[in-house]
Amino acid sequence: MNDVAPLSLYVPEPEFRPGDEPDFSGVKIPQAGSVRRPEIDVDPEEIHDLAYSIIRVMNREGEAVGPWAGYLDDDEALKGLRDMMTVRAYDARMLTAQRQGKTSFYMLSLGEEAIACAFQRALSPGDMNFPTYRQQGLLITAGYPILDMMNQVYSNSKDPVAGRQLPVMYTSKKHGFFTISGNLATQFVQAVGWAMASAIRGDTKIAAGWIGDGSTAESDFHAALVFASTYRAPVVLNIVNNQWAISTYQGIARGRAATFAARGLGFGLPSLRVDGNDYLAVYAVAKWAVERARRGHGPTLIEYVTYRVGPHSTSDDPSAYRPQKESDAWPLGDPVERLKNYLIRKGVWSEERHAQAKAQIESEIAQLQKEAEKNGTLHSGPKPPPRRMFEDVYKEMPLHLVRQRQEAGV
Amino acid sequence: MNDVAPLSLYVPEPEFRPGDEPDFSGVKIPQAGSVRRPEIDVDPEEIHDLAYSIIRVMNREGEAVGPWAGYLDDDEALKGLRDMMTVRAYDARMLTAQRQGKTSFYMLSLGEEAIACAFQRALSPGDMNFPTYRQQGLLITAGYPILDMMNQVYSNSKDPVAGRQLPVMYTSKKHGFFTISGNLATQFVQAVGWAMASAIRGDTKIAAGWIGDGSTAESDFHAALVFASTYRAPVVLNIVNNQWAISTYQGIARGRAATFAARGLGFGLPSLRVDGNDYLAVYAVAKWAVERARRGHGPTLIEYVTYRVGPHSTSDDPSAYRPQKESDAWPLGDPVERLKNYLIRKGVWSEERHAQAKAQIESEIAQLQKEAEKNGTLHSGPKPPPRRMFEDVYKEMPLHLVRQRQEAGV
Amino acid sequence: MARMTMIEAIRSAMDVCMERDERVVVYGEDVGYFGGVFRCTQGLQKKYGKHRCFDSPINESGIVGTAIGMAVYGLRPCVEIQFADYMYPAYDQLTQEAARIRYRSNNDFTVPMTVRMPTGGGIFGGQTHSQSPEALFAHVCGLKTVIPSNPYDAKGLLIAAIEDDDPVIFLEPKRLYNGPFDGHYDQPVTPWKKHPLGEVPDGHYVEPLGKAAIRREGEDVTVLAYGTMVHVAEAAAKETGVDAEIIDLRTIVPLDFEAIEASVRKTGRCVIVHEATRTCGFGAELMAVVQEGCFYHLEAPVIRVTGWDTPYPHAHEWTYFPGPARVGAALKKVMEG
Amino acid sequence: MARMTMIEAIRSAMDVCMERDERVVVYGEDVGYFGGVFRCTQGLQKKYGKHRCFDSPINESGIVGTAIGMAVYGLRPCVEIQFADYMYPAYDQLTQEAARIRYRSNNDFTVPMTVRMPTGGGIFGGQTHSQSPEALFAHVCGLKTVIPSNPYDAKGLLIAAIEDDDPVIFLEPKRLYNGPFDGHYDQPVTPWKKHPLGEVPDGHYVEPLGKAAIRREGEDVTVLAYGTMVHVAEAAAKETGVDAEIIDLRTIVPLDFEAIEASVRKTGRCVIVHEATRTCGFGAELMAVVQEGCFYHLEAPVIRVTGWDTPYPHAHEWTYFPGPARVGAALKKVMEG
Ligand SMILES: Cc1ncc(C[n+]2csc(CCOP(=O)(O)OP(=O)(O)O)c2C)c(N)n1
Ligand SMILES: Cc1ncc(C[n+]2csc(CCOP(=O)(O)OP(=O)(O)O)c2C)c(N)n1
Ligand SMILES: [Mg+2]
Ligand SMILES: [Mg+2]
Repeated sequence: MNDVAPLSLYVPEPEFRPGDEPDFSGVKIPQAGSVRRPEIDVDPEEIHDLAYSIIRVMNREGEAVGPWAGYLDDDEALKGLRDMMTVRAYDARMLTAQRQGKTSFYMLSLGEEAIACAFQRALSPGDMNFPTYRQQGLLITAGYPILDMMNQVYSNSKDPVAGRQLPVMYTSKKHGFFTISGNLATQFVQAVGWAMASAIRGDTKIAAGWIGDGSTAESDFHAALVFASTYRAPVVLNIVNNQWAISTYQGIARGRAATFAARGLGFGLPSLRVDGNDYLAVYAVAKWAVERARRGHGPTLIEYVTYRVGPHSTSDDPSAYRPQKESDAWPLGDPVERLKNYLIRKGVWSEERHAQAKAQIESEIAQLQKEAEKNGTLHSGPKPPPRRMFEDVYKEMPLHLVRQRQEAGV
Repeated sequence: MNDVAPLSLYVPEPEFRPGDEPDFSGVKIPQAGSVRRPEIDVDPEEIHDLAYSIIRVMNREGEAVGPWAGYLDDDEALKGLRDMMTVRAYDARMLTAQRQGKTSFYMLSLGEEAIACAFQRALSPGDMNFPTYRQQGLLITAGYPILDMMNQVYSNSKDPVAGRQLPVMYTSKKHGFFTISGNLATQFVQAVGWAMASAIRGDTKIAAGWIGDGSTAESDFHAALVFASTYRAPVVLNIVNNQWAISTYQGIARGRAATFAARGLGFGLPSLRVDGNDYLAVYAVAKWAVERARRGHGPTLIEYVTYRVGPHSTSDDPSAYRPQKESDAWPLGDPVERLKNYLIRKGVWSEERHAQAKAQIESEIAQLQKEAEKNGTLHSGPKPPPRRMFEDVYKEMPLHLVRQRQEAGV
Repeated sequence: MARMTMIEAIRSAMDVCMERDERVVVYGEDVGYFGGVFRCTQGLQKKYGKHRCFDSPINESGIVGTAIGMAVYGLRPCVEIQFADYMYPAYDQLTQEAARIRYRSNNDFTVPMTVRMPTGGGIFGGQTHSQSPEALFAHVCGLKTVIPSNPYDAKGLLIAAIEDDDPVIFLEPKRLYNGPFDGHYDQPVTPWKKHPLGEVPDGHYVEPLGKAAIRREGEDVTVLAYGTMVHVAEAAAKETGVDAEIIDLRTIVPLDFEAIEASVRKTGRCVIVHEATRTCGFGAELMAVVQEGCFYHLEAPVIRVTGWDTPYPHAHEWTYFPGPARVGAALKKVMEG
Repeated sequence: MARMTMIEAIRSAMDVCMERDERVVVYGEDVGYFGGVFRCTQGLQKKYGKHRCFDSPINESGIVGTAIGMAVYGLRPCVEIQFADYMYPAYDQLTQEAARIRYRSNNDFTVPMTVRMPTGGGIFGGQTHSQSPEALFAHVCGLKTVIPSNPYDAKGLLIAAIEDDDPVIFLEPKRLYNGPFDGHYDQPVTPWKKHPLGEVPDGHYVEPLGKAAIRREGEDVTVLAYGTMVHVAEAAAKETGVDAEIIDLRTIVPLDFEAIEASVRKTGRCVIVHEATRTCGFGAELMAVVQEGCFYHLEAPVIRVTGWDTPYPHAHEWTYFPGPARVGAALKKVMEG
């Protein structure tokens, strides 16, 4: 072995770091309309190519083209635009509220709104999402009261989770939104279990799991794929690839694979990759996978290609690890702008109506915020009663907790 | 959704259960010599097909054919035969010893001997295996004293691990054999870490991880593939697909995927599938992967297709869950017989010499067993000193353990 | 009424629950066709179908994670971890998910799930088939932890666990599966058939979680034990002649404080016995509970008799195991104190 | 000598070790380019290269599992788990692998690995950024567990941990990163700059594992604490005027039995303080240790002041946190007992 050169550790690095001029011209973006649309009962082994491409519907001119186009009518698309604008306005407000010290923490979905908003529209009542902390779009699209979201973010007296949880950790069974966990990836396999239960009971409901690019590295991602593959659970497994996991670029989780969607191939799962900033494409692909699951053809893995425009959370400062202009250079554009342009081109929307709608949504949100703040904010005003912290650890409070509650004097 | 049929849970089942007549004629076995052999620095994305085939070298006539043939000379092949025969004889003896109550537990590698024995020959001194409990062939091929293996199995006074471990939980750094764990899959990612360390230090040593078909479902399998893929660690990741995980057939772990090798595709790893009962094929593939790792081209995933002929362990009775004749029907034959026939055909071996060698090996093993039993067996004769149970929990015994040892009076 | 082993009693509990409630599903490694490596689920797949009793992939996090999802859906999964020693990959799902979902969602979602696992040593299983990890569950709020010591309790408690609306860890002392082992490893074990607590009603009954049972009334010293150690304590009391009051805790969370406190206040002395390693074992908590509740009644230091702070050694199983000799010595010592 | 925050002290420890020993490598989530979410590893990648300090995928089991492999190879990995609350996926590798490899291989393989993780609450991190899981490590033989309470100790103990030949869990009370927080959340925290234990030597020094430090000598009652609670106890002693002897355990396994026993025998009273949930917390073990070693010296029941047996609630952080008022009340109560 004398001729063997010393090994060295390969450590992947993002192309651009602060100070660099980001240039994504090397990233291959397939033309809108260029990726085929198989039948929903296709044999997964026949569509490996879909894991290595990007399904896109809206072209640069704002037209919807190709086999994945035509799944959404104008009214629905207009609703979608409104959903995204609402999410964005809500995020902006809550970010400011956190910066003003009204709560401890907040997480934006800026730039990723299309994914959750369009996906939710593809579901039916009774279906269940197992989301991460960046899918507020699911809740808002499902019609969950924004006031309650704010109450949760403020941990105030009307907080639906009684002040127990960090901001953004929403829950609403009624709206098909499973209680968010702070621990990454755990929900992905729970989604599979929920879907298995639906199949066990001969139900027609399906589940959707959500995970970030970075979190696909977690082991529960594997557990989810194994169980989904083995029992052909009626579940849609969504990977939101927003390029970053806090300060860590997606290459650290992805490794040598070309895409995250490819992870599904070794499980015999249909694995699709879609332009996450293209509302129409997200909807069409989501609908395909939802139908596939509901008709008994089993799970689908979807990678949404997008970009995390904001910081990871309010505790984060991305300028320390990526070029400030990187999000502008990002080639897939802004989901709100793109859907807006599509609708304008179709003649059902206009810049004016958009500006109007934006102003109106923002003022609604501002109004709601005022209302929410009447119920208190984290550090001032009414709070949930402290004894609530001893409740619901168990259905009935055991003696040791009764004693502790007494000791705490609450 | 009124037109939607109720879902139902799909639960995979093996084709044959006790009472059925096993018939594997439907299993596709590619012809020996029919699978291409890429260069060791091939781009993994170009060899996806190798994950769905079976690399085989010896044909039915006992000839070595095709691009993977010719990597082993006759002397080496003869050594290989002896290794496998030794493993088999050793296993048989220890099984009997357990049945006689001389120890608590034993695990055979019957039918799978080619894999570990041939793999070890592809390694160089200093390389490190992270084995499971069914790779005794690695140790025996590496020249570890069989007497010490027996002492371990008996937990006797000369047990190299001081009576601390269940039988077959060997360890030998010197022989490149990492201490076996009772917890499945943990070692797979440790192998990757070891390989990363070698790369970090600019060493030329490589690691090999081992896992069973059933255990690929464990989450640490994923952790291993993620880290191996990201850091391009010099590691060979071996999946021994012996069709069964205790009573559970491989379809429960594999799910909807066509093969276990396919699991590697989504990580951008070269993923090869090989006839695990073909010593020459195992060697050739192992050598390919070992060279690839050592030359800095990173990890390889290999699935060895074989069959667990014996029970899972001495605690198991396979007749309760699979047809008794299933192993006879298994289409890849017996690894010892196949290599023997190859060598006979080549004119370097004969039935007589084989019978002679077998008798000689068996008597050597019997002799060693007698010696080992002088050192004690689990329930009789000399034992390791009881105070050893308090040692090596830490490098230096902390006060609480000193006190406990005194309390125990040992 | 029938005489049953603990395995049969456990199987009967699942059978009764599956029969009464379609939402009960049972799965785990080798649990389906084969019926589990200890045969606790034998016959259930045949009786209730593959969709209600099936083999799982070998992924404990996946078993518990999917069970959580099922429970959230509205089922009542009762899953098996093949050995308690292999629950660690599921520890995140158990402690950070199952245990927290009711609380964090303010009752919006709940996890009525039971996780069965064989526990404890005495079968020459070595360090990875002998562990007693109950303290690792007891420290985690939101979980209940049950450890039966006989077939009657095993069935009644397992039914209670499956019917409970919170996640329950159900630890089965594998050394008791076939008989009331008292630590005399060199003597034949009486089968459950000959033990009164081997009498098990056929149908549905419930032993409430959180209630201890007094196995032997006594005046001299209180012994706190659970699982296999109950029988060891009985043997030790008999052999030493110390008039011990032996309390079988049965459920360690919730704990029966009243039973413990009443007994120790009466006897003024206490010996705590468990098989798990000592440091920070559940015996430590019991020490604290006794001290907090009965300090002024204590006439001697409380003594812990436990497994040592080492892995469970294969060859020296009986040096590790807190057998009747060690418990007996503690009984005598506490009487001198 | 320089004045340092705890973050700087921890960074300096790694820097010193990486400088002296090429086998020391540092990695974890966001640890490389960015320098960690708490910035403990800032600058190390630049100084020592990407192969010695790098970002890892988000997989705690993978982080610890690969670190075990590296340690077995002969390196001395010092890895970071971003929050102790996220160590659960690695619990199997930590407790069943790292902790067992020396023993099960009879010294053939060893795991000189350090696993750093921020612990404890007080930063409005909610239930998944506030946990104190030290008891879950203490119960597992084969692991050492360290919890420093100040920059001086943090550096000396971390160097000792990295140089130790056994796996060490190094818990960093995140509420102390920037100053000696004493629980008065409504008052500004003095920076470490103004605290004598913020004085940290520049180069190499070691604080031995397993030795407690007496933070305040006293005659009335012994307070056993570690991490943040040391400062809370100091505040409580000051405010109540109780002449408490405050022992900073620093390492909970191995434990400094002599220091504990000597002090309690002197004072005859004891208060135990920790932030973790109560049941089966490390306080339970301390209760047992005190009772076993000092029963005849105790003049009053030992009192535990701890976090409640609930998740750490976001809005009611300060009701959960065992602050100076609760500790002070315990000091007074134990004096009455
Ligand atoms: C088990 C676990 N490990 C680490 C963390 C800390 N953490 C929170 S978010 C995050 C990054 C996740 O990135 P990604 O999955 O890409 O999702 P994104 O934030 O981009 O939406 C990390 C490491 C955690 N919450 N849970
Ligand atoms: C974490 C863990 N879970 C479960 C077990 C119990 N167990 C031991 S071997 C085994 C089957 C493994 O099957 P496979 O990986 O196919 O390997 P084989 O025995 O066929 O070589 C199981 C479930 C274990 N040892 N560790
Ligand atoms: Mg991301
Ligand atoms: Mg197998």
